[in-house]
Amino acid sequence: MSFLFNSNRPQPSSQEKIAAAEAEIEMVSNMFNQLVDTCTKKCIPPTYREGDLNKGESVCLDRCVSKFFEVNVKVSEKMQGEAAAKQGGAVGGGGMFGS
Amino acid sequence: MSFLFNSNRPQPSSQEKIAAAEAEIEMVSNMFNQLVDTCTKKCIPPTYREGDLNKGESVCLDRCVSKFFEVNVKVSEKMQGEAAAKQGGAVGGGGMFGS
Amino acid sequence: MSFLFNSNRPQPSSQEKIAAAEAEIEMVSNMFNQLVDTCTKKCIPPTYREGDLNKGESVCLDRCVSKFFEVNVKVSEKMQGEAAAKQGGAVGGGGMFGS
Amino acid sequence: MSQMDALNRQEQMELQGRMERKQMKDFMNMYSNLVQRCFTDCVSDFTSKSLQSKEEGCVMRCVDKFLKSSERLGERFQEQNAAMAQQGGMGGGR
Amino acid sequence: MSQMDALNRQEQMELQGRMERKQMKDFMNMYSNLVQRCFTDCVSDFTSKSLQSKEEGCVMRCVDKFLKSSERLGERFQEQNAAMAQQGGMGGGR
Amino acid sequence: MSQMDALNRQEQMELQGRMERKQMKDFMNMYSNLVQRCFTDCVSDFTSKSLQSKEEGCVMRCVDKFLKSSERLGERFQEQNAAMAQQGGMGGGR
Repeated sequence: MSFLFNSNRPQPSSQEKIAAAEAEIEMVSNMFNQLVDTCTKKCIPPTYREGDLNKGESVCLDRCVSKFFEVNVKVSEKMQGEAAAKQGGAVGGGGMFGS
Repeated sequence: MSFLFNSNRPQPSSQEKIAAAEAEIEMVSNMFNQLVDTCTKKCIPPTYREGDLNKGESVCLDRCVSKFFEVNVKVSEKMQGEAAAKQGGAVGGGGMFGS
Repeated sequence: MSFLFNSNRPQPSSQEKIAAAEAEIEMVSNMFNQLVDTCTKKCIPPTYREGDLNKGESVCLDRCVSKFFEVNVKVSEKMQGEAAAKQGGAVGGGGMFGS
Repeated sequence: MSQMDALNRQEQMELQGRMERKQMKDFMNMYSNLVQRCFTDCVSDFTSKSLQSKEEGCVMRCVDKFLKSSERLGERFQEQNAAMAQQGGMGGGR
Repeated sequence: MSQMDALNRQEQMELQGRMERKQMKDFMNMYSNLVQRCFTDCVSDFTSKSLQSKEEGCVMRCVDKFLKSSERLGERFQEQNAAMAQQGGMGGGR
Repeated sequence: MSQMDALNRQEQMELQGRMERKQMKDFMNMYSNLVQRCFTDCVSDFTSKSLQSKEEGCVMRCVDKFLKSSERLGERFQEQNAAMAQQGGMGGGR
């Protein structure tokens, strides 16, 4: 998701570099947490007749991951397109505290 | 939402002043995020037949913002009333770690 | 929930000790927030005909707390069992950034 | 809390500072959850832009009930937590 | 914001740094909520591993609509916030 | 991660410290989501104050299933992330 972190500043400080790396890891980690939440809701019925994943659930989870990545690519492309259309301004979306 | 930040201390330190300002901004920002979440759930049906907002959705969103602010005013007045009734103690609500 | 915080390091620094204590408090506080969320959803119907808790709601809340603790004990025992089965490795669950 | 005993005076003050910030954050979260919940449950008519008196009454009772629930849950939670600590089980006692 | 006036130059810079980090975090949260919401509403067929064109269209319109909603809500929010500040009510005005 | 390469030794240690705190926080979140989910899905009878054996069984299977799901999702996620990085697409590869 590196499009989020294109900084134009010449020499980032140590703290800025750490913060950027941290943000990048957090982005991936957030995405994983959302994936777990979304895909278990889609694929695991709330009955729990057995503790193991059955065949149908397993296949559903695999496909859900695949589709979730595809959706992420589509959405991020679209957002980049929008940001570019606003001529390269900071990606701000509906942000309230735009500088 | 300044009622939340009435500090009685005489001379706040730099860190305290920054933290207070930060908390105030966060409060507004939280409120906005909740508003987006609540009003899109109320006003945007999950069908997405077109990407634009139609007339009905737009009007619903506008009214939702208006009502959301009204509810915030009512709730904060009520909470201030409750806090005052407990004779000016810190606004603690159901907090677990009251000092 | 002290099983989470068994550090093997000999002499924790001040910052580590504070962070550990903070994490422990946060764990309890998280658990309380989840409890409030879960038990009000289970016990308080969204109609609000009166502002007071009626008898049925009060009793339901009390029992909900009791069962919520029991579930926490069961789940944490199970997770400890799983962690022990993986011979005492760090309790990592589905963590993505295992070191 | 088991590990708090081991903190010296200065560490306790640092921890307390953080806890105060956390408490404020928790309060703000509680407040916005409350607003969101009562709004969602009580306001569903968007044919006008001001709150109907019926909706307002519902919101007030909702807040009332939610605060009373939280208070009751807090009491029960602390009882259980204390009981648990005595048994030396999960939860870590002071 | 009422208390920001009281900050000196250095404090304002510190605050601004924190706000930039917060803004990035908010953007990431907005982004992942958007993905989760549009995925949940538009993707329900797990008989194949690639997105159907019908699903893709739905996701694109969902994103579009959500961004427009957020923008509109942001405008209304700021109007209301400004109006409130003038009345000296809740919300604290600049 | 693209930008991590640029960190020097000391910066990496600082980052690692933050990641450890984040990992603990993530674990706690995962744990409480798990409890909340299994509680919500399995416990609905409040005519008694102790867990019924039927409920307990359901909770145990729910935890089991959830952990297995997370593990499987984690594997797939890393595969996809690696594939994506190779294509030089979104996600930034090591």
